[in-house]
Amino acid sequence: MSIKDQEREEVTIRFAGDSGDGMQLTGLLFTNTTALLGNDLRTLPEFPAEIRAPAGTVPGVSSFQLHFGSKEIMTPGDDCDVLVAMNSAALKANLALLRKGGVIIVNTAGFDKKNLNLAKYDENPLENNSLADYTVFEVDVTKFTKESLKGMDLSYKDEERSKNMFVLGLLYWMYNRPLDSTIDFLEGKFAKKPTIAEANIKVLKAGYHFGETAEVFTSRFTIKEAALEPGTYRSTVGNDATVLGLVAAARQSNLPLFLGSYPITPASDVLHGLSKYKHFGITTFQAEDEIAAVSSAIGAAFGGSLGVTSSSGPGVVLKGEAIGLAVMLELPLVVLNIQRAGPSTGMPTKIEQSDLMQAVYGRNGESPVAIVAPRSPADCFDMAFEACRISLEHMIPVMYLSDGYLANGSEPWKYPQTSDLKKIDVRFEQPRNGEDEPFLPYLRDDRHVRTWAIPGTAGIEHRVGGLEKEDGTGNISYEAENHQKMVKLRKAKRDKIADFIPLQDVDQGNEKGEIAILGWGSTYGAIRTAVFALRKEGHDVSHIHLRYISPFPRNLETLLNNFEHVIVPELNDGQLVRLIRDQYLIPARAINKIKGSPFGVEELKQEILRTIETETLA
Amino acid sequence: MSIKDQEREEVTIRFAGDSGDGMQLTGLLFTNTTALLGNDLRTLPEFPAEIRAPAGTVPGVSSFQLHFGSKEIMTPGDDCDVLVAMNSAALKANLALLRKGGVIIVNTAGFDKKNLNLAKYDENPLENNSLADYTVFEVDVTKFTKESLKGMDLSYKDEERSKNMFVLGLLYWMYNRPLDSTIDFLEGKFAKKPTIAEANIKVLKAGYHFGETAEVFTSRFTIKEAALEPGTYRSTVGNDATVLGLVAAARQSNLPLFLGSYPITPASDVLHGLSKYKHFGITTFQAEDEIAAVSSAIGAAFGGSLGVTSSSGPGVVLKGEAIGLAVMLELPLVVLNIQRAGPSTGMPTKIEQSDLMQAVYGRNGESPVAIVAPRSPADCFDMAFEACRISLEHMIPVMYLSDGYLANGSEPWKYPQTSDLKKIDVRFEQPRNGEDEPFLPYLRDDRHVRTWAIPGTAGIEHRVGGLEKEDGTGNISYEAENHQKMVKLRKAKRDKIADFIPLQDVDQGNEKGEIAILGWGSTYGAIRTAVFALRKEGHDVSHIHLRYISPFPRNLETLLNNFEHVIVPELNDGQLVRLIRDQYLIPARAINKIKGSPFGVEELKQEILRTIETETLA
Amino acid sequence: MALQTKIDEFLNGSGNGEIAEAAAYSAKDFSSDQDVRWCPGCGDYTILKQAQNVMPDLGLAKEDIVFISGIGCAARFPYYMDTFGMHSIHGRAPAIATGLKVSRPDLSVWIITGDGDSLSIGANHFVQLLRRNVNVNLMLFNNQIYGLTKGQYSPTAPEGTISKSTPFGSLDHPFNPLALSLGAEGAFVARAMDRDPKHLKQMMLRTHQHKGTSMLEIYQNCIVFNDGAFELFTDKKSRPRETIYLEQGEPLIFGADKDKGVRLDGLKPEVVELNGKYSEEDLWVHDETDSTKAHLLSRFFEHPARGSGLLFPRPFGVLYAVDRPCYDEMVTTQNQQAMEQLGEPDLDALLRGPETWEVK
Amino acid sequence: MALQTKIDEFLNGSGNGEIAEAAAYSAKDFSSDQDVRWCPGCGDYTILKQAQNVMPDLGLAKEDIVFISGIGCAARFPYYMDTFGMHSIHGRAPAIATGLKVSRPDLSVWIITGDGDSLSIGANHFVQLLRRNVNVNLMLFNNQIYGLTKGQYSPTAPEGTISKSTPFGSLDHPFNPLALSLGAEGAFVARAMDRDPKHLKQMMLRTHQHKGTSMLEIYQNCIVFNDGAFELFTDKKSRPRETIYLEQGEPLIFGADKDKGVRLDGLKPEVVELNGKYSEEDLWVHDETDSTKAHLLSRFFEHPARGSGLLFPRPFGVLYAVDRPCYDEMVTTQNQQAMEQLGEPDLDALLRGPETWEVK
Ligand SMILES: Cc1ncc(C[n+]2csc(CCOP(=O)(O)OP(=O)(O)O)c2C)c(N)n1
Ligand SMILES: Cc1ncc(C[n+]2csc(CCOP(=O)(O)OP(=O)(O)O)c2C)c(N)n1
Ligand code: SF4
Ligand code: SF4
Ligand SMILES: [Mg+2]
Ligand SMILES: [Mg+2]
Repeated sequence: MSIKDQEREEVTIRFAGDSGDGMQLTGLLFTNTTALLGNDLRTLPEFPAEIRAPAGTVPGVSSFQLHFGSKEIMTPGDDCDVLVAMNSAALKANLALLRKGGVIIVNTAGFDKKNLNLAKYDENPLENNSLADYTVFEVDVTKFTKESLKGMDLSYKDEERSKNMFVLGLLYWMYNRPLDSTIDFLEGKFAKKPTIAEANIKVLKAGYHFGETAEVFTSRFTIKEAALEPGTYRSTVGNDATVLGLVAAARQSNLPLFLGSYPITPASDVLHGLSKYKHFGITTFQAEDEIAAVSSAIGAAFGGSLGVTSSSGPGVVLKGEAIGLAVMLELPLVVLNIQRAGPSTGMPTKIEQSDLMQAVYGRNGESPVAIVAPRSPADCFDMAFEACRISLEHMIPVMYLSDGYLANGSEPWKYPQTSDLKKIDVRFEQPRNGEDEPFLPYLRDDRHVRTWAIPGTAGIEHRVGGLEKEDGTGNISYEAENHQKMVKLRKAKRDKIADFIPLQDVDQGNEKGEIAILGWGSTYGAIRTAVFALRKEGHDVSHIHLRYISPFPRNLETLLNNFEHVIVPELNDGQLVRLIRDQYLIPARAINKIKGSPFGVEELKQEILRTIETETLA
Repeated sequence: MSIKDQEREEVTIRFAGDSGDGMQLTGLLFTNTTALLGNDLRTLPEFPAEIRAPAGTVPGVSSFQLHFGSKEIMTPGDDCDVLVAMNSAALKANLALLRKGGVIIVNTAGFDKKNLNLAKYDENPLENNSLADYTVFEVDVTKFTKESLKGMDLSYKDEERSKNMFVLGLLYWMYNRPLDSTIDFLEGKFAKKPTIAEANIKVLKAGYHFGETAEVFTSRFTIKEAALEPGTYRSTVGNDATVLGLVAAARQSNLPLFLGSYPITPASDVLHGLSKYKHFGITTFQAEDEIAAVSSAIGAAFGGSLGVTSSSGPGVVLKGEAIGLAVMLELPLVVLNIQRAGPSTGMPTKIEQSDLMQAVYGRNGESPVAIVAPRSPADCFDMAFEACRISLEHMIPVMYLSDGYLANGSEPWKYPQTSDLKKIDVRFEQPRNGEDEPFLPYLRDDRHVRTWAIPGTAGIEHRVGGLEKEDGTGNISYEAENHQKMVKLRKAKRDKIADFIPLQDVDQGNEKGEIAILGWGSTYGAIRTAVFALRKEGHDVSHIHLRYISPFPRNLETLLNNFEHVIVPELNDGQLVRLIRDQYLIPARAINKIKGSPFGVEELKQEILRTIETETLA
Repeated sequence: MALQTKIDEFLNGSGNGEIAEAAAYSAKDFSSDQDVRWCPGCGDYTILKQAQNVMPDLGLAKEDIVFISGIGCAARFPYYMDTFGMHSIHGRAPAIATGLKVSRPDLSVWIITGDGDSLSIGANHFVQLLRRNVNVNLMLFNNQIYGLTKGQYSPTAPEGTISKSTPFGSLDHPFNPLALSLGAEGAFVARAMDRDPKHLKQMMLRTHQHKGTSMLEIYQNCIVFNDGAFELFTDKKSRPRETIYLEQGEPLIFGADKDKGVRLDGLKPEVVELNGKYSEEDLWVHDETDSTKAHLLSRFFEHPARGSGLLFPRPFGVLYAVDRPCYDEMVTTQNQQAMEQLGEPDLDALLRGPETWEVK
Repeated sequence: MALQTKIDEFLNGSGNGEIAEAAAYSAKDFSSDQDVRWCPGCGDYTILKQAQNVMPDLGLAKEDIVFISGIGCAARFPYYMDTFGMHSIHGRAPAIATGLKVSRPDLSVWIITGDGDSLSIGANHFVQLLRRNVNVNLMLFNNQIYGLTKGQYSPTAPEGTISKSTPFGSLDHPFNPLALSLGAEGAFVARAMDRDPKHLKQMMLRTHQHKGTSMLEIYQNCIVFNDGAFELFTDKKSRPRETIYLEQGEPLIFGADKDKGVRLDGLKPEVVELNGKYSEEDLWVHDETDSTKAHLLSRFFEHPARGSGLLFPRPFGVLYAVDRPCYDEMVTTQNQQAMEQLGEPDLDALLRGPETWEVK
């Protein structure tokens, strides 16, 4: 039987199995191999909710989705073309995500009575042809794995553990990918356990050959290189890029970095990541709570360090009072909010961008801060760096709004060289002696920025605090005019930042036209792809994506006024859209999704079309 | 020498002295006497900033301003007509508040070297005719007091303490007020110390006769009764009215009230006040912090009590996470924010209404709460009651936004009878036994309100929590559609409240016209008076004042659209105005004052005129 | 007598809480319909089981029992108990429980918390609860790790713990939960372990019987992120040597062959062999009401081996239990006294206030 | 050797911190230009004075000293010291100080806090600070009241306190700040009073000399809202009978004529008269390093009069002082070791990551 060799422009594969089946690793290895082949790609893992569920159950399923192709790839894909299901629960949990006509590769060993019960199937889906709409390949992965390991006397556990390599090998065959980078990886990883390495490699190859020999598969696929911008690439997930952005900012300002943090999903990896880099002059402090976390960062900032604190919504809300203090002290402070689905504890592992209003308004009194938001996993590097730069150069707290989608999603990254990075310009107040006139801690430069006067500097001993202070001297003041002046000054200082950030560009489409789609944060990929499709279909749509939210870029108002309609898609109930309507009185319309998951491209496209209709009818 | 008897329509008197001089009591007694005479009035005390300053210094000055008249009086008055200064510091601190040509009554004993130094005067203002613009009456109050007490052998302290009665007596003479209610008060207060009572009364009368006999004062004034609505009145300050509103709500719902609170200026008096009424089934709990305060209130609400927590901005921001929990649990919770000037610790004793945005948006995720705001000291009763009613009847957290101006300001109050008060309709879920079908804690009625199922009720044991829950069952759910449904439901429940609150009325002026002045909270009196004046001058201005802010009254949008221009004066940098612009896309303009003090009527009038010009030119 | 509110009328009306039926409960009446979602092998399972086992012995009506937790793996506990329950927010359970118990003294309130929930973010509420001595039972599931967030060190983790957030080892000196509780005025302080269900159940019963805040620390194995943290004490072989079970009035004896004991040399405890030189009579006799002995016991595992070169065993059981007025009871009494002093509440009088005037 | 950052370069460059000049300081060099705004007669004044008096003796450059406070009357303190200072937010000073000290171990960091600031809203940070043993000095101004907010009872106020928020008397059992500190692993715990300036200054010196978190409770009279709370101990007449000053290695003797002492009867302390039956030799000798003795001392005022019918005196001085590694030092060491293990930081290598590929 001959095997058809077909070409594809893009493919989406979803690896799904029990938490113990190593699907995340399988996905990562396939991703690396694919990246090395020069495909463009995006990935998104999906972990079980916080509590570990018993093996074999639906809540225990862990998945990894990879979307790759020879064209530009900006999202992990809507529905997938191929679903790998290592057990019944994995099938149940993920079938809905497979497109009609898609391919299912199941490990039949995962469909015995026990597994079916755990997955709460009353019938075996492989037998009641409920899967008629799909192409199903049944493979007893467990059996083949054990066979290929015959005579190697490994523990049952170790045999079980290498199952995933069989599937990986099989998919490498299906998509014409070489094994070598995976083999290198395995040899490296198990350097100390050569037999385990050998076993995994054996199984990997077994999977590959199974594709070739077993007369099951009728076609193979090739995906050509994508036309990526030339350069050297690596792949990164958002939280790692965030960490690197912070480290880079610390080096480029030559400041010690102090992170005060308290673990919380999905922000913990920022703490974990930074704590590895102590040799970069980085101190990580796991505080007793979020209040102590941000407070310790403020203490460090008072001492001249780059003070950073990281959390997610429920933790950030606890930091509000202390952030207000930093606003008053006019010290640099970087607050990372890796958003998750709220309100309250909400859905910790799910995706949402609903903390924007909290970032803008979540403090008592008039308490302006700067806000930035990365738009893709790799962009987390740039915006984390920018958050630090703005905070240090303007002596103001900066909120950085990432989310679970960026945090765990990955993309190829044309990473920078140190030499490409801006220097961050920090000046400490100089020491003084009796002759000099007295030091005024709240004296400002033309950007309304006060100086950073750190303890240990002779002759500038001074006191700061959370009570309103007299401009210049910083002494406590209850004086009426002074308070109004200071409130306006703190805001003016924040607004002045607009002169030190890039003007807003149009990501796609015309500078003037019918419809502008205005987005921020992690919806970038989905909007970009949807707008691309819409433009292809002849719609006059442009995509504008904000990375600087407070203050807005100077030209945003003019830009938006160039369009007849402004549509704002958000993964919340409408937040940026409110800021736009309020500030510019533009009748911006919202598209909202509040389902704990990112926009699907098709879904978004349809929503935009629907909105356009109602708009143009209106 | 004859004494002219003149009539006045309104008078503003400011009593100022050292914290120890008893100016607050003096003011209160004058106020009561004046109220009994049927004048309309408003008062505002001004205390020294939190820390007690040394006697005789400017920061140690305590003042009390009273504005009364035969016409409607809605504010404590802009500048005052009469300033009583018991010492140098009092004069220095308050002179700016006296109108040119105004009367100053000084206690010369407070202008000796020591006092002048403490007040940081290099020259005696009584001698360098720096007071040429005013009519100054110099009276050695201390000396006259001592004389009038001759032979009563009192301690020095007790003699000193009765000085203020001399001034009070003098002013009673000047403004033709009877002494009897004050005498009754003194006899009551010092029932156990008759000599002290006698002494005070002696001095009071001495002051009165001094006015008559000493040939210093050339004129006396009478102020006719005001045309107040007939009925029985009492006077109240806002924080007391708030307390009474809560007590009344507890009685009208027949629920025990649990207050979890942590002291903070200017909210502490709510805790103090409620803690006196334990016999009304009220429990007050001074918690370890604001988080424990609100958490304990949530615990009590879970148990079936009316759970209340009170604080001010810096404390409320700490409650954000727990309020989010209450939103998720859909339990009643009343959160009182007696606002003060921010950001951060700010100016604790100063007036500001800058926590509105925090109330609306200060939590993670989409976390809708209801918001109400009283507009006058007496209105604190009604809106505190409403906050409880809405919270209990709609199972939702309600934010109540008062401020330092309402908290400490007083006005005559036509207080209600119990029989005038609404009943608050609370239903607990009934017990069940095996036969009944299972209890669903998140089943809703047509107002989207779930039932209150309290522990101790057989057969409805259930679990609630901060994770997203399935509608109906309340079980944990990470399901996409359910989350969006619940987010929308929680908002719909909040918005539905609009059907159960009054439609928005126009306080003054036409329902349609050129200009609407839209206010909220404590600016009511100033706006009302300013608009009254503007209308007299022929301007087409209407005054609309919000007491229900979230949700807005159903008819607000239509109402506002009836006007060519909407102007929103606020004691912040523009908050309500943002909600209006965002929600209705109305080009509302802001008038802002951020000086820690209320709008002056004249000041506001001018601001409105200025805005009208620019508006109409624009 | 206190004001009769809607709650009183409702509960008395509705024929709730007959102990009669309560008596008939079996353990499974207390297991809810939710599937338990802890990792297979997690110590939380056995603790849950014992809680369900002990409930019928309390002689309480099911509807009068409330479990309140914060956030964490342990904090999922209430979902699995078929009683009233609240899975609240991180660290705040003691404050929520205080509000509930003070306003509803008729309820039996149980707090479920982890070592991070109670000793990190919630440590303030934890110490205040003990100080006030609110009559609730607190079960602290100590696994020396943050389980739910997948393995960061906790405030009870020993120095040098390698965890996700401390790749080079943790530096902070851990809390001793029992010592902290005693320092916070705790009136009932006990310790149990997941691997000794019988004793665990007894201890749960004791926490219920004690009036006031009953703090029970439970060593709980997190099989995924901190497996074997307490092996020394739970392992059949080492347990006899490494643990000592406290019994009121009994001498401190331990060891496989009951051949070791603890005696006091002045203020200094010392482990001795019961082989001639010392006999039972020389040993320290356990007294739950002695705060100094409780202090010494709570510090046992810190004392270095002394003299005899013998290590101190880890004490399990009730270290300290004394009666102290409960906050919630005092509140009730004070509210009642207020009624007696101030009489029936008269809302109209209150609204009228001290002084009024007529406007005609 | 650790990474040289801008801070190191700047401070080393700028010729800061010569102790030489420091030596020349007088007390008034430490008083700032702000007028002090406490109530006349407030105990805070004498504490401020002693702080200004002790500073020159520390041999530190002024610019290397930082005072950090929360909110409260006490917390206004930093404004009056001409050093670096931060008047932060309520209860958080220990957390802010931890961040500062860990990132700037070269500074001498002092925390000023009230009984509400540290034991109510800030109690969590307070116990965590002690547990971690960050090398800072904490002065707890205990006036058993909330002064700044005008007179609500505090967590150290005795039961039954009538205050603005407790018109019928407070119900909560107070914290014992020293016992709480010991339970929270405190390694230096001492007590002083505003009315004994000489001793107070000594104690401030001790807190500075001790390495680690030094917790000094200071009885401070709030003349306006809680006047006389500590009169028994501060009043010339009653002081000799009611107080005992602890001296390392000295027997516990007190009384106007040094005629009373404290002895140990087993674990039980007892007050005895030194009149024949007992003499100095029989008395308990103070040992700062004995945690059990520290425990007993911290609980003195709770022991009822026993036997002899004599009351226990209130101990002042250093109850407990032992050396324990400081968190900030360990952090520094760990960061340096990381440097040694991992070598000079190479940002480009870090950015490059484990695996890269070329696109042509
Ligand atoms: C305000 C807030 N901060 C942080 C978190 C994240 N979080 C959830 S549980 C937890 C700690 C869990 O540790 P522990 O209390 O010991 O419970 P365990 O999981 O070990 O049983 C953390 C940090 C949260 N949910 N909310
Ligand atoms: C978050 C917050 N909550 C409450 C307050 C109000 N407040 C200021 S100081 C204080 C307590 C002061 O008592 P204490 O700490 O004993 O200091 P003291 O004034 O007695 O010196 C309170 C409740 C505040 N400023 N901030
Ligand atoms: S992570 Fe640890 S504590 Fe949490 S359920 Fe799993 S085993 Fe138990
Ligand atoms: S209120 Fe008390 S503590 Fe505060 S300054 Fe006055 S006397 Fe001192
Ligand atoms: Mg734990
Ligand atoms: Mg105090």
